[in-house]
Amino acid sequence: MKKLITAPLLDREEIGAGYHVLTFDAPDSPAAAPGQFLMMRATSWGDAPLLPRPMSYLSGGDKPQVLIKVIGEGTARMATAQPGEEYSLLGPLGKTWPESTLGKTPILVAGGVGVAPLVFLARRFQAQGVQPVVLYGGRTDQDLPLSDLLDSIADLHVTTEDGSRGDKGRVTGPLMSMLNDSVEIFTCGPDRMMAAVATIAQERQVPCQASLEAPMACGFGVCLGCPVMKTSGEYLYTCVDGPCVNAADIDWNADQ
Amino acid sequence: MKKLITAPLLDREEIGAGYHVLTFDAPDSPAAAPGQFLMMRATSWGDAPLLPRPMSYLSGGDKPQVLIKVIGEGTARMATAQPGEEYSLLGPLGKTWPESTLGKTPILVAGGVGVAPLVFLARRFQAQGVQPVVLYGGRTDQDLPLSDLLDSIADLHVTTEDGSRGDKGRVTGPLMSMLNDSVEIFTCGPDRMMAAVATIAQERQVPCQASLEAPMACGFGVCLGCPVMKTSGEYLYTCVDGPCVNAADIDWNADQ
Amino acid sequence: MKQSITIGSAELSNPVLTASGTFGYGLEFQEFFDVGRLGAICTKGLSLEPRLGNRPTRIAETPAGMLNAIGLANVGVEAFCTEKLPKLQDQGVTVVANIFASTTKDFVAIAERLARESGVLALELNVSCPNVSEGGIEFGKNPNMCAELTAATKAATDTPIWVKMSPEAPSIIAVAQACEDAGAEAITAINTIRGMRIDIAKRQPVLARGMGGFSGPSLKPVALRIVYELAASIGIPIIAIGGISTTEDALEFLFAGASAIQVGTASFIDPLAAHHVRVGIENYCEAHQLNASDLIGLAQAAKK
Amino acid sequence: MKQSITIGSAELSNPVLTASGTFGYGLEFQEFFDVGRLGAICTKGLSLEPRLGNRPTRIAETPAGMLNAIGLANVGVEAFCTEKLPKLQDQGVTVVANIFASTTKDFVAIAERLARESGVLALELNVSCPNVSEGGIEFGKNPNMCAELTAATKAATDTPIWVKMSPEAPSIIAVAQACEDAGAEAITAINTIRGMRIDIAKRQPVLARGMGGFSGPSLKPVALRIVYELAASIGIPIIAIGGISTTEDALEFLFAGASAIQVGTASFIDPLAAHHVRVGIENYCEAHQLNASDLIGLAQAAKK
Ligand SMILES: Cc1cc2nc3c(=O)[nH]c(=O)nc-3n(C[C@H](O)[C@H](O)[C@H](O)COP(=O)(O)OP(=O)(O)OC[C@H]3O[C@@H](n4cnc5c(N)ncnc54)[C@H](O)[C@@H]3O)c2cc1C
Ligand SMILES: Cc1cc2nc3c(=O)[nH]c(=O)nc-3n(C[C@H](O)[C@H](O)[C@H](O)COP(=O)(O)OP(=O)(O)OC[C@H]3O[C@@H](n4cnc5c(N)ncnc54)[C@H](O)[C@@H]3O)c2cc1C
Ligand SMILES: Cc1cc2nc3c(=O)[nH]c(=O)nc-3n(C[C@H](O)[C@H](O)[C@H](O)COP(=O)(O)O)c2cc1C
Ligand SMILES: Cc1cc2nc3c(=O)[nH]c(=O)nc-3n(C[C@H](O)[C@H](O)[C@H](O)COP(=O)(O)O)c2cc1C
Ligand code: FES
Ligand code: FES
Repeated sequence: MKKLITAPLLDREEIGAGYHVLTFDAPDSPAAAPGQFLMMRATSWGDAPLLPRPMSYLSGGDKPQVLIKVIGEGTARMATAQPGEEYSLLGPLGKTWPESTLGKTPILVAGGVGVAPLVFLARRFQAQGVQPVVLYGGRTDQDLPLSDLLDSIADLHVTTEDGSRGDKGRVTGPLMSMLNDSVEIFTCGPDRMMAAVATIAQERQVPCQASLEAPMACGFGVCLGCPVMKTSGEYLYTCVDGPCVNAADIDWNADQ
Repeated sequence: MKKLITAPLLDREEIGAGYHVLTFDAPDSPAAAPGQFLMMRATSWGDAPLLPRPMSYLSGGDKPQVLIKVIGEGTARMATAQPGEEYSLLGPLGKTWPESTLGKTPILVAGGVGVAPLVFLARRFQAQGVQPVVLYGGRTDQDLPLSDLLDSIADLHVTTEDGSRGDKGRVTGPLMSMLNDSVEIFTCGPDRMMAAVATIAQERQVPCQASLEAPMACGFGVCLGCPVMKTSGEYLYTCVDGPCVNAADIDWNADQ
Repeated sequence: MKQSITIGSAELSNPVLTASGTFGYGLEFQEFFDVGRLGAICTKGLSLEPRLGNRPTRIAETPAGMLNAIGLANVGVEAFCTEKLPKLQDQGVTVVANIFASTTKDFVAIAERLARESGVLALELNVSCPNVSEGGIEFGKNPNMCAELTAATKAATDTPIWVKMSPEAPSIIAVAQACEDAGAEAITAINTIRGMRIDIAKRQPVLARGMGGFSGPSLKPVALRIVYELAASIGIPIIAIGGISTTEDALEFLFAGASAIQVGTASFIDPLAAHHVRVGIENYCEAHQLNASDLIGLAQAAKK
Repeated sequence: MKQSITIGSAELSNPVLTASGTFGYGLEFQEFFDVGRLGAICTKGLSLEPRLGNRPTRIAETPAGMLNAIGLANVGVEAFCTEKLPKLQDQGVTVVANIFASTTKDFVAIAERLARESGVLALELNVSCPNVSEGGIEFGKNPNMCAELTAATKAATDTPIWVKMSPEAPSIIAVAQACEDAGAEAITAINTIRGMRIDIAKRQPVLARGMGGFSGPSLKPVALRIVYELAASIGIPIIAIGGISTTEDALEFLFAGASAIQVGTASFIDPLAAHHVRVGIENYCEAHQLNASDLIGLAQAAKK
């Protein structure tokens, strides 16, 4: 059940250009599952930036972690936060990844910072004795945070657009060659990547779960700020109906 | 000449309940004189709190110091600032205390945080080989920051309203007994204290300089936010015409 | 000290409410605190039929504020009555129904539907939403139209009518006075002001609709001024909204002349904000030995 | 890339100006940077006679903003012409004179006095100051009055007339169009919105006048929306003001359709703000191979 806590930052580790792992000291943190997220902001922000920022759990427990990428003011502040700084953490929020279909091999398709909820998922698979395949794409080898960690817990395949690491190109290339009746996909990354993955999955009739992103104000279904269009012509609200959804339910071509 | 610099906080020392001395590492800091002030805010404040806060120099040089008392959001943030935190410092601003009249004994009358520009002044006197008298009043012995320091450089007399240190009562009591033709007064503290001191000085025809406070937005004469009524019926602007003024020029009864 | 407040024919246990559109249907906050202890909650704006709302992007942040162009997405009055209201009553939550339509006829129909339920303390007419194309705010800008609407809904129900002001009315005072004359029991003020942000990289507005309603702490000084002006101009109680996050914010509005306040955007930043404000006012009253009703308008006396 | 911008019959070296009342008479900033490199500075509002201004407290802070009730304290047009203007000319500063009066006759008299000097690029009519009791803003709320005033001052001088809009006009668009028809060469928008703060401890308004004009970053979304609306409704250039602190802020307003911008409250937080914005726009233009004039209205095309 979601809970609002304040917790000091325990540690911040820069793990590449613009990427940081933040660890909080939160013994009263409620249990979180892979794919769930929290809304976080530092007490010191005062009135600006105003809204808390949604971040996926990289790991749960009493020392919850997030992986952040510097985008704007909020993430820039997180990227310079000092241990001891007090944060308010509201979580866990949203829906976790569904359990894997028995016997299927999970293929985790990650792009950039979308890797966080997939690392957490890979760990769940690992704990269940399942070895997932991870397909991880970035523009360059600078855009692959946590790939070393993934390498140690999954069967990792890397692609970069400039060929600086792994296969040159996008994740969709290797993905296609891996698809068959006994696999299922879990993906998180830039919208365009997920749309491409979802399309391929649908064509090949492979189950596909995606973790969505949308601007959020509240994170728990009350502001109605985070709709995503479904194929049914209705909206789902990313924070409560997602972020993990069945990719087939989403209208990936809607003008969002 | 005034200058806008950014400088890291070098040290913050809590010197009693709600009082802190902040020291900046500012080798490119322009020379400042006692009574002058700076407008300061931390870069990390972002858009809120918005305006820089006026603070008197406690000392100048390349490691300028201020004494702050926690009042509201800005000073609360200063009171938790960590070494290394970046501040923008605009100074020196305003008029210094005028030089003392030759041969007169300076009596410095301080209240609360108004002590800062008087400590700086006492040091100037000390450097000139003059031993000033300091009359320092507070509500309790908790409201007398820097009194130990003053004790070492001046002839210090303390009053507290609750008698917890020094004479019980207000500074005006001992002040009256000290006035004669060969003294002059420099005062900084709460408006009501300065008004009382100015009135006594005027009655006894003793020269009296006061350092004023007013809400400020700019600190250098462009917002016109900091007027104080003069006996002439015109306004002076605290930031450029003060803060140090001849107490006799001020209409202390004006509804400000 | 006594926390209860009288708003027309309604008695509230205390002066702290939550603002429409920022508190869902109230149930979502039960996990955080006992919502039943608030003076009341105002529901998300209810329309006659369910509404999907605007397409995204619907929200954007601004300095100490935010923009929203939700477009009054809601479950519709019928689903509210059958699915939400019974649960709210079970949990002892006092409910104000915020309602919206583009015609008087539809406003009346919603009022009539709600009149069939018990447990609705008041109807708050939203004649001030900037985020839909059809009508609504046109009522809120025009004293005559607003008065007629007030009278029509009043005739359709025994539930007290509150009218929520748009800060963009040419004369809010004229609109509020007209509503008072037409039988409104309270004025709520203010709804959002239209604002905008442009995405530099995309060179287009951030919100799909271009503009959105501006709310949050940055709105507070304008809302406070409007409430202060209204308090000197009308005889019915004012329920103040606009950037209230803390007990101090709430006190400013009560001192300005509001009889009660609503916590809005602040609930996104801290879901417990309204709870903290309620407790804070109670503590202030104890410390100063004042009833909550004694706080109303304390700063009006000082007017020059 | 070319930074110059045409505003009616005036050519500015670049689109960055400073806002009236936030930049003194311009000379105060020479210690920080070469003010002559700005597009222009707008003077503190000048009246026919010197004015003392309101009694304190005149300013207060709000979330990401501030309130001011200066009351147009100024040296008067005569002292400006003899004491300030020559120095500004010496230092190569381009000057827009912001002028204020409560009657058309006095507006005309100020315009005539300034017409005797050279080196005033334009007159900016402040018909939108919320901080004085006598007139002023009445012009700014009423299209007909504002048009007549525009025509009258225009007849009195060859200097171009710009008119500064009040966001509190019932219809800003109507006022701006009326000014355009009456011969204004540009519209500046916006002046402050009235706001308020109450001192909890004293239980009275913080400002002696009760209310003051609300400015700073928090005003930006409202100002941007107004500029965007105006740009689609009038044919003369718009000079945008309201919460502009950074290059990005300035670009938002240019993309919305402004031809130039003014940096206001930001100069209190960083006296070099206008300088940084000027350089920032220049850099943006270089990076994107665009002239400053190409930036105007880029986000209008994307309108739905
Ligand atoms: C459910 C969920 C989980 C997320 N998990 C993570 C995570 O684990 N790690 C992580 O680094 N980020 C994650 N994000 C994205 C993160 O929330 C945004 O990057 C962050 O809010 C940006 O805040 P800011 O203040 O730095 O930028 P802002 O100043 O708010 O925005 C800067 C710029 O980025 C754009 N922007 C804002 N939000 C987003 C967004 N969601 N995606 C792309 N652009 C955006 C804005 O339009 C603006 O132009 C997640 C988002 C969601 C909804
Ligand atoms: C020339 C000058 C020199 C100063 N020197 C010092 C100094 O050396 N050390 C120091 O601690 N302070 C000094 N001050 C006062 C200091 O500027 C204020 O205490 C500070 O700005 C308060 O900021 P804040 O954000 O903490 O409080 P805010 O949130 O701005 O204000 C909190 C409350 O305090 C009130 N307040 C605001 N400013 C003042 C003020 N100037 N005096 C009394 N109440 C005020 C407000 O009305 C509000 O109710 C000086 C002021 C001036 C003008
Ligand atoms: C996301 C969001 C949705 C809103 N929806 C409604 C609504 O449905 N009906 C209504 O009357 N007001 C609505 N409002 C306006 C608020 O009730 C309130 O008047 C406004 O936000 C100002 O208060 P605040 O600054 O405390 O948020 C909404 C505001 C926000 C931020
Ligand atoms: C302290 C102060 C004084 C002002 N004085 C004037 C004035 O004399 N004439 C005028 O037209 N506008 C005046 N303004 C309004 C500004 O020029 C500007 O329109 C407004 O502050 C909004 O811009 P900003 O948010 O960038 O400050 C003043 C604003 C401030 C803050
Ligand atoms: S973020 Fe508020 S409803 Fe989803
Ligand atoms: S603080 Fe701006 S003029 Fe004095």
